[in-house]
Amino acid sequence: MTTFETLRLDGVTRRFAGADALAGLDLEIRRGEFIALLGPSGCGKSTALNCLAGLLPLSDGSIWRDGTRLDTLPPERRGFGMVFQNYALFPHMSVRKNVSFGLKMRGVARAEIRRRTDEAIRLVHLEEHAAKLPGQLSGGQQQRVAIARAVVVEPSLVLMDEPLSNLDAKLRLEMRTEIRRLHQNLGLTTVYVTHDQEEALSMADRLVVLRAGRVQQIGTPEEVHNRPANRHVADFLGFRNLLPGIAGGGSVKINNWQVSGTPVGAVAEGDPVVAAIRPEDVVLGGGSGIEVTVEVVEYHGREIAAEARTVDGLPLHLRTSERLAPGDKVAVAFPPERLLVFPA
Amino acid sequence: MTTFETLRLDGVTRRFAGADALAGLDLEIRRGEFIALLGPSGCGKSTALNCLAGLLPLSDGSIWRDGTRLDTLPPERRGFGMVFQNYALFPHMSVRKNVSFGLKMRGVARAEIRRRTDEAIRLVHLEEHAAKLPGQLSGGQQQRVAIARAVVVEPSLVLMDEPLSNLDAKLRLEMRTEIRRLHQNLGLTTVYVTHDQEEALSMADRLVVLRAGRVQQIGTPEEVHNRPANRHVADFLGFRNLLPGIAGGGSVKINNWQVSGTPVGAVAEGDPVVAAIRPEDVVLGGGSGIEVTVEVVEYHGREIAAEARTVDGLPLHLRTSERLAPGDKVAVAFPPERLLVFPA
Amino acid sequence: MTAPTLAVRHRLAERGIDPQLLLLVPATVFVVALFVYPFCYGIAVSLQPAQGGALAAYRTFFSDAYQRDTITTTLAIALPAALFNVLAAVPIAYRMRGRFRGKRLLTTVLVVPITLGTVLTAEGLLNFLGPTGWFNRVLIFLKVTDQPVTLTHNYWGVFFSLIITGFPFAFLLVLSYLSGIDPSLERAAATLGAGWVQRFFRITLPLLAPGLATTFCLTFVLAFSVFPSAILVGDPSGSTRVISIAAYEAAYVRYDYAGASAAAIVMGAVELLVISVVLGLRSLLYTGSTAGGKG
Amino acid sequence: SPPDNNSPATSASGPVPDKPAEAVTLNVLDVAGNLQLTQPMIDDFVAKNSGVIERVTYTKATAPELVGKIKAQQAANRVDIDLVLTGVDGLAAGIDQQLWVDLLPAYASRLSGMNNYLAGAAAMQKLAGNAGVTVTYYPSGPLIEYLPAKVPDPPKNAQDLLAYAKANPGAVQYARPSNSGPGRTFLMGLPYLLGDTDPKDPVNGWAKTWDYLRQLGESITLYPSSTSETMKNLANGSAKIIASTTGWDINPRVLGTVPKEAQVGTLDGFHWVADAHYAVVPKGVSTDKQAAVLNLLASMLTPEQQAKAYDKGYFFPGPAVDGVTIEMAPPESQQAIKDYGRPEYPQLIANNPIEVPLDASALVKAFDRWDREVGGSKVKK
Amino acid sequence: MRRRIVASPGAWIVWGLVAIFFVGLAGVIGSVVVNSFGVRWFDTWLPEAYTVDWYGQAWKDFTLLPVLTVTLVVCLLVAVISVLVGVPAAYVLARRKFPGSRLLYLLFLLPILMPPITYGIPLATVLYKYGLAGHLSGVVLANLVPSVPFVILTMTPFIEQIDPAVERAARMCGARTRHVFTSILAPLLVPGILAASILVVVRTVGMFELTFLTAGPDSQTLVVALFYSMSAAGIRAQQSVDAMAVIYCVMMLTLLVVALRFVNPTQLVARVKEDPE
Ligand SMILES: Nc1ncnc2c1ncn2[C@@H]1O[C@H](COP(=O)(O)OP(=O)(O)OP(=O)(O)O)[C@@H](O)[C@H]1O
Ligand SMILES: Nc1ncnc2c1ncn2[C@@H]1O[C@H](COP(=O)(O)OP(=O)(O)OP(=O)(O)O)[C@@H](O)[C@H]1O
Ligand SMILES: [Mg+2]
Ligand SMILES: [Mg+2]
Repeated sequence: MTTFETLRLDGVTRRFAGADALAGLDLEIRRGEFIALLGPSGCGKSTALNCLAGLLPLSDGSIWRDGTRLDTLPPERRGFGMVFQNYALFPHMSVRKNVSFGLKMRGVARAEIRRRTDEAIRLVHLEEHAAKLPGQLSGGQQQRVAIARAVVVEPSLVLMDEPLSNLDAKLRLEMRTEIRRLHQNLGLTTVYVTHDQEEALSMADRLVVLRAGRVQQIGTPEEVHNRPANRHVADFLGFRNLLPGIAGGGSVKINNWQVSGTPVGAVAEGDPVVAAIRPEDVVLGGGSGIEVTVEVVEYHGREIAAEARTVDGLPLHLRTSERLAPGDKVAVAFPPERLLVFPA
Repeated sequence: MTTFETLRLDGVTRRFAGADALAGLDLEIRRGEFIALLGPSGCGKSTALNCLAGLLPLSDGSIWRDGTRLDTLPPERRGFGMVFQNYALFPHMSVRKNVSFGLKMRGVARAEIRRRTDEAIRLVHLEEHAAKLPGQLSGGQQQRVAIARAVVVEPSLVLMDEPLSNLDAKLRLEMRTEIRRLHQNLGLTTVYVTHDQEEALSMADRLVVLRAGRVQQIGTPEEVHNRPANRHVADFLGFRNLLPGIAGGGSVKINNWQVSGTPVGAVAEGDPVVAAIRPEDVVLGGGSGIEVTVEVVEYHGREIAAEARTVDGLPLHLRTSERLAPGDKVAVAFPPERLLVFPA
Repeated sequence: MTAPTLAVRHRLAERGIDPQLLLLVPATVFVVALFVYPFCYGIAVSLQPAQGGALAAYRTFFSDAYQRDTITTTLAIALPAALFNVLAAVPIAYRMRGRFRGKRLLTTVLVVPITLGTVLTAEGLLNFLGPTGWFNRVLIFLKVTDQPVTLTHNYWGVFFSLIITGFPFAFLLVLSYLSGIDPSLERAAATLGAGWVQRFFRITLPLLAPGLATTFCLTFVLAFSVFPSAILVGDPSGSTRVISIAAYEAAYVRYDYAGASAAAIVMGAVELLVISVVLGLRSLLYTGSTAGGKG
Repeated sequence: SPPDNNSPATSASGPVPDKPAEAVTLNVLDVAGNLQLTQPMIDDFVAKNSGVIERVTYTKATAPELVGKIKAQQAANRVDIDLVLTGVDGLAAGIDQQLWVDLLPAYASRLSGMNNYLAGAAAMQKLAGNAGVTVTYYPSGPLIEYLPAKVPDPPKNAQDLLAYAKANPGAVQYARPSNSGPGRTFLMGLPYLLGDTDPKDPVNGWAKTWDYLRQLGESITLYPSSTSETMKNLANGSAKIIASTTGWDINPRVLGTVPKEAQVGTLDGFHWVADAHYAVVPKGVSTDKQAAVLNLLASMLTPEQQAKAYDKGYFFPGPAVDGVTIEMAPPESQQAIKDYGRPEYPQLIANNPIEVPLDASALVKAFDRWDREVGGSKVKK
Repeated sequence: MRRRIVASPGAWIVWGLVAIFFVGLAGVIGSVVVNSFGVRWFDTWLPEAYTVDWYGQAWKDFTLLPVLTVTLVVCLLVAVISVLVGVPAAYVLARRKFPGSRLLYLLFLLPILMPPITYGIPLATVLYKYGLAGHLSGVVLANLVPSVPFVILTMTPFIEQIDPAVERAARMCGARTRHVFTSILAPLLVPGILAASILVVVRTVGMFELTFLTAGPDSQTLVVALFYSMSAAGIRAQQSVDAMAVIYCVMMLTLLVVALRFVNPTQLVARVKEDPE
């Protein structure tokens, strides 16, 4: 197994028919890190993984493992493991054979292959289905085979492309824990693509947020969650309320009401800005608040997600454990440290 | 378009090589209903949809549309639409052609096809990609084509198999709203498979919870969420804390501490039971609580998910917005109306 | 490895040139060594007739209607036969793509005729369809006709022999190509309201088309080079005087190798023309994975 | 370098010794079906002269391909065919392409049997030039064959035949001449029957023949592409009169493809058009092997070996040398001829002129013209 | 009710065609087989009497046993080698576009198109020059000339059908190109390889000209013997030729059945995705 200290992506670019699917990605991955790639559908996450794996030739840029250049090496010589977004299981091999394939390729001893394969299959709860062919499995089961196949070889770098998207909540939680545990116990380095922010926030050491092929922000989960670098990141990270306004000294004028918030980036007075706040950060009640009318209510278990509208017609998303009904009028307030103000 | 008043599944059973993938599903779907099928991976959700769509012959049971038997009709004569879990896009057709295929089959006029196709493509935000082949799309984009293709024909019944699993949170929310909106505006009937409880709870009129091919519970989101029919449903629906104990008059004895809860089902004194509570329902602080030690802390944006352990070694999952650190000792309490007691 | 070579490699890889192309080497070496050289020699021979200039052999071929017409005769046999074989193979293979009991047996029986060989086929056709063969006996017995129907030593004899040998060939290929198409695509089409006709024409056929093109090319080539059956069950001096007979006679009866090579090269050129058209059309079609999504 | 057309390698030049230095293995290629007659002779020789020939391998092929193969071998200087048994066509093609060693006149002295040829065989040998040695011979045809039950009153001359054909469309058959011995014998025999100006010149001397064939063709529905077919059609009744030769008369009846009761007839004023098989040696065969071949041929031309050529009437009579009677033939041979032979043959052979066939290039021209004007012009019926 | 009993008109037409084909086939094969056992068969429904003598005679006359062995060896060798050489080339041509790929494709097409007349003799010369012709090796090499391109042409669509993602997955598991071929592509291509090799075998067994030109006395194949028996000068009983053709057919049939036994062509790439019914 080729281990490494750092893996450096240097302006990695990939074009399809002239359009940039990934443009100038610079990233340094340290050994043992858990990196999550995050971004809207079609932003280039899978492309980035494929470039890293060597499955797509780069249009530009280079990849370095410590001192040696990696991007001209064929994928099988890089020693990485990968969970494909579309699984790409071997249709003619049983679950067991799929999982043990990588070990066979690495010439591991037979007994060891057996042991590790069994273990990996147990890890993903497919003991009963070990003899089935992929075509005989349910979607989630197939996805788990893909996970087992990638981790069983304990690669120096494991690339996972939305590995849990087809699993139910309970299993997903469990798999998350297992993946983290493997990552830690085996000292793997992981690059993890997910569309699930919670997953990214809870698992990763660092997040890379992409949009339309370009990096928007790189940082720890807390940084990214609390301080999105721009309004797009904010939008993507659950700041569902994006209120256009005009910056005033320390506050924002939205329509004809004034709220105070925390500016992010260069915001000068008089600039058009966007004030962003998450639904769950909007505080209900409180006299000083802005009055809104509840329009749509969605039941989310313990909580309620509501869509409301201010008197001047601005829509507002709320999240609360209070019972609301459409037509209710409530007053809302925005905690200034939670209301971020971005240049528009 | 064949509309209907009710669709009745009567003991629908499907066996694969002797094993029941779906066993005796009885369900009556009324026109305009939004039904969510929920259950762990491999429980038979896709099988149920395939049986309903006519893609898998039944091993047993029957399906009735109003008075007429449906299960002997080939899929194309049923007039249903379906989003496949694996998309099943036509690889040789562009996005536009994929989407318009169903309309062509129904002999819709050309201008109308154009209009509706454009609209559906706009709905799933693929305007820029309309001319691409499926192989040139990202995973999430493919999934959106599958959605557009199914809804564009406005079928009397639309079957969706995890249609949003590969989309990012923001898009997912948006698509959810769109699907609900279509459902309502067009008066569609929808059967929706998801592994995401929140999705199921927020979208469906009724939930069907499956486990290992058998129905566990059918009910409104609120019923299922608050009153899972048994410990398996509870487990699946986020009651992560399942504490084994012995029933005592109105309370449960867990190890050597006594807690009171709400019994569900027949629980007699002295029976072995399982007390279930969600992490977010565990209350922190309060003098009368049980003391636990925090072991693992996961950061989830605004909240913290923590794993703690009681002095007698019982693990406990918590969820709180308080800042906890591993090693912290806190007292917890279980609100009796939130602690459900099931027969073991 | 130095940086410039890396850069060169990079750029080559971009254009599709990389070490994987080495896989082509054995086949290329093979074809160049054992085909190209002898073939060039063959062309050279066709350009060196005993008398006349370089193109005399070709001129002779094209100026003699008896020789020239062999092209149309051959096409008139080969094109319909190849088309028929492919077109008949498709619905049968399509019917047989699912699973059912006895499929294996049926497949085997359908494929059996490729084992017959030209001689048995010719003998069989002559025996079976001949004036006193079973076929005519049955017809006469049933009073469908009172004179034996002539089905041998003419166009039909050759046509039937091409079907007997060509159909199983086409069927085997088409069935195999069909089996590579993900059945869930047809299911998806069914849920969209497509009946079997539409599913077949809009989903299966387009995905099968590249394979069909190849199958057509191969059956066409086989039919085009029909030689033994053109002689044995055909009418080798008249209606089934195919171009390979012309080449054969030049080479082996008249020992005019220039003429023979010329005829054979004309034959190859005509085939190439037809096949280029078909393959050109093929390249306009979708070729690629027939999987429809993930899993 | 590409194989050269005109100078085949002769690595094995030099005088041929009387006997090979040591016993050789001989590869025999038969393109005329001649082994049917001569294999027993060869085997017999090998059995008795193991010091000369150790082993013989036999390969059979059709005449046309022979030339290509030998050319390829000679161009590469590796000839592994030592003796070729061929008919007139293969022999001529080889001469044309200069493939054969000239065994004559250099080694004529070693082949004393050649002095003893029958008149017809001697004429056939003349046709062979210096390359081939005639090993078997028969006067061939043209004959007509019919079932007496179906044709009680067979035509007696060419005009009768034409009239019969006109009266019975489809009843007369002969196979495409280029694919059939009887077919070509019929073709070459017609000029004699019709009194054409030059029976050896199919282009300018066969006016009556071509005219006759055209007329005949109008009532012929089918020109099969092998003699066997015509025989089969005769047997099953779909043809009533077919072209034949002595060998094709006797042997198929022995084999059972034609009913025993079939009869042959001749047309008034016919000349036999003879046929023969030759032995030739490709250039490039080593002198040792040439010596062995010469020894073998000398033995094959002795009357006792020639008697084997009677076979079962396959090439009736078969022997090329004089003084070989049926009584000298092996018993099975005698029995077959007794049962299926025809007593009138010796008379017919003795009383009708025997002609040599067309030379190769004239024959090719005749075939070509036949294909174009007779076979090819036939409208589909 | 699993399967609709009443078949559609389309199905009737298709099965009708199949039935007609079978009847014709049975007639063709049957009449040859019957004739090969017949003593005499003139203008009647069946022969007058039966015998197996023709087989004995064919067997002896053509020294069939060695010929059969040679034929078997030659066609198996040709099939195996052409698959080994052809499939990788087909793979590259199917998957990759590079400058000159079309030209190369054309080059591979030519040997199938060009009749052996155009190159047979020079090819034989080359093989004789290097001492290859006259033995098995020459026959095998000569037959490979049309076979390798044949495999390439047949396999290209099969390879195109396979999702490249599966190969990529194998590479990510550390599989070298060799392993990708042996473990992933080969099993997935089995139906194609099988079909191609069956066809190559059939073509090889039937390839008269090249085999004859390059065969030595000990390396001629069945078709050379058979072609001779059919077309050469001389008189032969029809039944004997038929017996020979039946022997040929039985041998090929055995090969075919054996091939289909080991790998069932209906158990194909997407077998696992097929309807489980
Ligand atoms: N062709 C088959 N042969 C054998 N077993 C099968 C086949 N298809 C499905 N199964 C089994 O049937 C069970 C139900 O499968 P199904 O696809 O309905 O699950 P699911 O509920 O959709 O799961 P997921 O959420 O993972 O998609 C699974 O255990 C699966 O392994
Ligand atoms: N072969 C191709 N040809 C043209 N465009 C392509 C091709 N492959 C990908 N793209 C485009 O590149 C962009 C990035 O694709 P990529 O698969 O990396 O997205 P992603 O971030 O993984 O999205 P998702 O979350 O939906 O999987 C998409 O817009 C996609 O349409
Ligand atoms: Mg992706
Ligand atoms: Mg599923």
